[in-house]
Amino acid sequence: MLYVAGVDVGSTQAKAVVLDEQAHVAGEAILDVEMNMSSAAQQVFDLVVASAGLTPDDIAFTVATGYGRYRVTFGDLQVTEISCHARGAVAEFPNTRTVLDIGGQDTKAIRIGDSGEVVDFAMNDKCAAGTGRFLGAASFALELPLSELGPLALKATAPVKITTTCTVFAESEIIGHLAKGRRPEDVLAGMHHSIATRCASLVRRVGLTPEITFTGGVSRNAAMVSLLRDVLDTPLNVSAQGHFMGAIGAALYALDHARAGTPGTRRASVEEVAP
Amino acid sequence: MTTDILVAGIDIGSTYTKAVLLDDSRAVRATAIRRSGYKPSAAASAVFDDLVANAGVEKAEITYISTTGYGRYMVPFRHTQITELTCHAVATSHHFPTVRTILDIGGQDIKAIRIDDQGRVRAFRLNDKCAAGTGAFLEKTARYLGLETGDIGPYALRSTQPVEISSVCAVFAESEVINHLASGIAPEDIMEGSIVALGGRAVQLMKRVGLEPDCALAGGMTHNPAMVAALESKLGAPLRLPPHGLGQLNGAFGAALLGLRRVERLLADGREIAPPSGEDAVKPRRWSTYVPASAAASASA
Amino acid sequence: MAATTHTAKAMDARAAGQRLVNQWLANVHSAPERGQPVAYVFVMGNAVEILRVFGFELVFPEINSLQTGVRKAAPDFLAKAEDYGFSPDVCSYVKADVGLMLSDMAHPSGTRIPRPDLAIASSLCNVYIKWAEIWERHFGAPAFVLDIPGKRFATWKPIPGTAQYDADKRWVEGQLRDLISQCERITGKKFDPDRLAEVEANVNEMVRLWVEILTLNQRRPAPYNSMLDGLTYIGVLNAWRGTPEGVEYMRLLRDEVAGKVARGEGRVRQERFRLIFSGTPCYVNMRRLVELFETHGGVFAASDYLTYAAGGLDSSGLFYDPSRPLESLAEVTTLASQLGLSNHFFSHHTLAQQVKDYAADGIVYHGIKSCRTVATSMADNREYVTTRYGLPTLYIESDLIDPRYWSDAQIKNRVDAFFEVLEQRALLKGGK
Amino acid sequence: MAVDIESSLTDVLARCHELSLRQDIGEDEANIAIGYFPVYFPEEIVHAAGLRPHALLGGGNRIEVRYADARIGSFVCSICRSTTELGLNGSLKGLGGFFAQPICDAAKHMAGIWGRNFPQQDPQILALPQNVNSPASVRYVYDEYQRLRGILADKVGHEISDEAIRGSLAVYNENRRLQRALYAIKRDDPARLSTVEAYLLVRAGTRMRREKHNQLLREALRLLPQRRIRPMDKPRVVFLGGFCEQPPLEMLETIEDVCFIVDDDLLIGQRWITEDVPEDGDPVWALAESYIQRSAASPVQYDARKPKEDVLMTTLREARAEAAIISAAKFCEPGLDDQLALSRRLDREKIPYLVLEFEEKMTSFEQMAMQVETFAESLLFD
Ligand SMILES: Nc1ncnc2c1ncn2[C@@H]1O[C@H](COP(=O)(O)OP(=O)(O)O)[C@@H](O)[C@H]1O
Ligand SMILES: Nc1ncnc2c1ncn2[C@@H]1O[C@H](COP(=O)(O)OP(=O)(O)O)[C@@H](O)[C@H]1O
Ligand code: SF4
Ligand code: SF4
Ligand code: SF4
Repeated sequence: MLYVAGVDVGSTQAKAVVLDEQAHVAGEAILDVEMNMSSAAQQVFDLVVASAGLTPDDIAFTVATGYGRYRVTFGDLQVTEISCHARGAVAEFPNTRTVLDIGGQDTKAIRIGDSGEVVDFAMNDKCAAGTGRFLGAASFALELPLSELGPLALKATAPVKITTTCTVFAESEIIGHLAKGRRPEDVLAGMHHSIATRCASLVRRVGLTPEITFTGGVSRNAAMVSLLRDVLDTPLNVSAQGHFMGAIGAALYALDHARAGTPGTRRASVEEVAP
Repeated sequence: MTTDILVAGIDIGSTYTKAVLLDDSRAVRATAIRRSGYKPSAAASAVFDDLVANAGVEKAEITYISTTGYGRYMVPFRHTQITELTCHAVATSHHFPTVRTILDIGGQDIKAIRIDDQGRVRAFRLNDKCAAGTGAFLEKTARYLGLETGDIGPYALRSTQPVEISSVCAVFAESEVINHLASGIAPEDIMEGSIVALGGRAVQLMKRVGLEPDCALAGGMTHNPAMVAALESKLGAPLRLPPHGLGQLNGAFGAALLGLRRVERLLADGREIAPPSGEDAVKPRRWSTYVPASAAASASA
Repeated sequence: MAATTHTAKAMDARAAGQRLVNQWLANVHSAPERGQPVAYVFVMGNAVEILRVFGFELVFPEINSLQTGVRKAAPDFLAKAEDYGFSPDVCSYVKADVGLMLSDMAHPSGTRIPRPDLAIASSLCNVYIKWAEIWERHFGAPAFVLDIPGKRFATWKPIPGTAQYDADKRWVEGQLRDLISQCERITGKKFDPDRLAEVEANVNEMVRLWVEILTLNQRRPAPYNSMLDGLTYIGVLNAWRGTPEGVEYMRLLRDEVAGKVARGEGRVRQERFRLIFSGTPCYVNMRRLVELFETHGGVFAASDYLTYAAGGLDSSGLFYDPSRPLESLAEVTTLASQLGLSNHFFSHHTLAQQVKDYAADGIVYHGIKSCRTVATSMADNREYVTTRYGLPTLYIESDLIDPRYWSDAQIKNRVDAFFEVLEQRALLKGGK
Repeated sequence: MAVDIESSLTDVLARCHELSLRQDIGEDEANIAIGYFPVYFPEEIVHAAGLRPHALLGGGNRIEVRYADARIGSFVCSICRSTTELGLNGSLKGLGGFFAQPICDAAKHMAGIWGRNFPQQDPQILALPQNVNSPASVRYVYDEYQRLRGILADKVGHEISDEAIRGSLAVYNENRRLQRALYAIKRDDPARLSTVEAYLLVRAGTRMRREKHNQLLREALRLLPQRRIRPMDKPRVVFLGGFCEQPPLEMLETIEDVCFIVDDDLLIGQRWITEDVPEDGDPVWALAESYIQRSAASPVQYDARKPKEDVLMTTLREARAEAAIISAAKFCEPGLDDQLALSRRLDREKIPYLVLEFEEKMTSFEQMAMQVETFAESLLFD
């Protein structure tokens, strides 16, 4: 049996999947990136291989993606998150024409052509406003785990208007609103709204062509999904595997190579890419 | 010298609320400080209570109260309010008549102020949009390194080889800090690197108001010796710090000084000191918030 | 770049270009000693032909500024200007030049730039005019604002003989006459139309060769990279415009490029993708940027920048008629603006044409935060080109010379992804 | 009686205010609206054609930008962004013409954006010259105005007669006289007419037929002298920076809480021509000549006869102002360049000034209040 792996080393979390020859998911793993991207990559790889009940030698081809893709010392090939998220999204929702990926530190909008190819993309990676990190600030200020933010925000009745765009100041704004007696769910809804409008403008930058598929860690957040639906005024595909979409896309590329038997061409050394 | 005049200055900052009590010889009779929290008016009353208690006087003995800081309008028992820029200018010039440029690094903003020989504000600039240029930047790094605010300075002073922090976003700087830690760089070098980065931005702001010597630092950052050193080296000149630990109290001190001036003027003119007039004078109509009759009608319909 | 090959001949053109640039800088440096009047001019719409007639030495402040970037000295100059009070949002060329003024005009090239006796600012970039106002204040030198009406709308066609054409030409000619009297006052010389005809004949020859050189890059593989080699070419082209030396250089260059084409030598060893570059270069990191593309086998076959920075004459092959020199100068200046330079604001058609002419696979837009002339509506333009023509495009952002806006990891990420897009398309088309 | 005066004035101002909030072009009149981007536009020719000039003044701070961010660089001023938004969100879809002028590089791009997105609106650049010092300039402006006249004639399907244009000149001459009267009140008796009020009165002219606006101004000028006012002790300042992108009302209010603005350049294009345009002779020539010879100054018009610093000094003197507020819209290169030049001159003349940067879309004014209060304090605590 042929197995391949996709490893997505993000700014906040490292994700990995193993696919079998039929492109079925044979294992998946996720890990917080703490200190060291290379070791996080190695660990998540070990984990995913174990979860598939395999050993590293069973993996025929590994594609690395994500912000830290050049720090993956063991991969065969690197592909950008843009191509990987697109690939993963199209594999699950073949009619996808626009992908929105909200990650921990950046947001991407990708336009897909009729053959599933990437046509255009836009990203926000200069300022942490409007990224998953904005929610991280909320999670810190409210002392709630990330997974509870969305469900709580959905209960809002009178969302507050968040005025700061800076992620750092957002934290104090949240606390300020709470101190003034606003309910956490209303504050959270405001935070979500602020991200949703920023991301919507990024999506419009590549043209809002349906169907739209929402990927990345923040796609696990139900409030974000529903707000984006409202703001974009269109339905949204969300996969249960949304968080792994980059890793799945990477693994699909790995599968292409493994099937074709083409050798890997790992580019660029670790030093070449500044953090 | 009689001391039957007592003037309080209260500075309601975004992070700390500070108060100073002066008598008519301009001597500091008491000070007080507290975290501002999220109810500035409550913080102001609490600090005022502390102040009178510290001075061992009754509230009724206070002649005049002036407020400053971002919460200056939120104190109902004030006689007047003055902006912190004016207060810093007056206070600094009182201590050091030769100072022409003042820097105040606060938790959520930075201010650079150029003043003249009379202590009047001539030009100023602030930065408050992006956390990368404020005290919050240091606090974030410190939090990541497990340091308390008060420890930042002494800790960073141990640095021998400050590392360069190149990110322009405070959030991304955090990843940079993590990377540096991972590659084995000493935490004090990282802390010092952040201080140098922030110091550079601060000096830039000072230049943008037309930096003239002498320079002074005010606000909470005066407690941070590493920041003082970094600024001095960037400026290539010494920084004046308000004496007697009045650095963080500089704004409150200035507010009290200006209050005292006002009292002296009123008394010299033989006028009464009116009771505190906390509520704002009636403002003219605000067209910006005017709701057209038609809109009001349709909203209620 | 390892992928580049240089023949002995190539070194010739390069060495000749280098020699000319050095000589020009030396001339600039010594102009005051020699009592030669100095004019500051911009690359777009500069009436250099008239200045040559009066024997002005030319200073191109844009080149001074970009050179601070190339020589990695920009941060100091920019900081000086910002400390002086210029907003970070102001054009970085202006700021670098202000930095130079505050450094007593000591340029990092070793040249001391003399003060201007005259400055000409055309209306093609409004910042030129604001910039010239700064010189007026600093040097007390008179600024001559040359208003050259551009396109009034995207499909605007100047048609000789129409009342509209005459109106615009009359306006430009009137101003050129003012300029001539001003030059006469400054230099004490009388205007010599024959000399103007001579200069124009030289410009004609240079433009003819330049158009040839541009066209040679339509060949596959492209013999040179517009955004690296091309930038050197236009430097010489500007500094020596209208001179015999300039003609000679262009001929040498044309021969060299033609030779490469004949031998099938390309700029990159294995040319996989041909690209159009739109926008201004990032002079601090141009080498790095080109390398990011060339490692993927991508070459910039053409760029609208080469037209803008060469004064627009290559657009539709505009030539002077030296038999009626002044009138013809007015005509061609107007046409260069309407057919070439004002395309900044309506560039979608021109870009689409370049894509066709150069058989390009995509367009790379380089947005400059502080250059609103080039970048204001780039995103809208891109949207139009992508939806209308289905072309892959890439948008990257940095600055002309300010290294603070260059983020290597972010740009590399985008370039990598862009080539993945190009590869995918190539696969789908079943080619390459 | 005094109450009646005040409530009549409030009625007038409320009408103006309501007009200032309208984002669309309005359908109250059958005529085609011809949109133009700041600063100045020869409205008389449009008026004479029987068309409706519609000054594009941005979207204010209540508009939600949804589409424009994807089309315009993040480093471009708000008025370009919000105008594009108004185009893309359909608010301006009824425009029958669109003109931008070469005031700055961003504005020239507006013609490109409009051309790509709304070609049916026949977007154009009216190429007003940056060189107004050449003897050939009046003729050139004249030619360009004739071009405009031709375009408009095509739209209405008949020639625009000299007579019609002369009639419009008369209407606009009166309008400018009334505006000057308004500004005289502001200067001589600032407590009687606030800058926000004057601004709303002037701005209303961009949203109604000029004849009606003349009526409105006459009414305001009749009421104002009878208004009961409370004298206040505030420093007199001149405000600059409102020539193109419009500062939010809140900003002007924040300033006026502590200062009197006794002169300003808000909507300067509305009174660009400073004296009556001659109503005899060739009316288009008269208009062109007035543009060159009898006009105001702004950062987006080069004029060797009017260095901006000198203009400011004259304004300060004539308005008897003790200080200046030199503002600029964020990302407005011409404004920012002049801001520096002006502040250097003020430094030299030892005239106090305050530098402010604003954005049309601003909604929070706390920091600005602090700056303005500090400034006023520095003037008062002398
Ligand atoms: N269980 C969860 N529920 C909701 N949101 C989550 C959850 N886990 C992670 N996230 C969000 O996803 C973000 C990380 O997304 P990811 O795509 O992994 O980013 P990156 O690739 O940059 O590491 C976090 O910042 C967080 O906001
Ligand atoms: N004891 C201390 N040691 C070191 N730094 C301090 C200390 N106290 C305050 N600071 C620093 O000074 C900053 C601003 O304090 P302060 O001037 O009181 O702020 P504000 O006026 O904005 O409330 C804080 O964010 C903190 O970084
Ligand atoms: S505004 Fe905040 S999130 Fe954005 S760059 Fe600055 S520090 Fe980072
Ligand atoms: S704005 Fe652009 S075109 Fe104009 S001078 Fe600056 S860099 Fe050159
Ligand atoms: S605000 Fe300034 S930059 Fe923007 S359009 Fe007006 S003049 Fe141009």
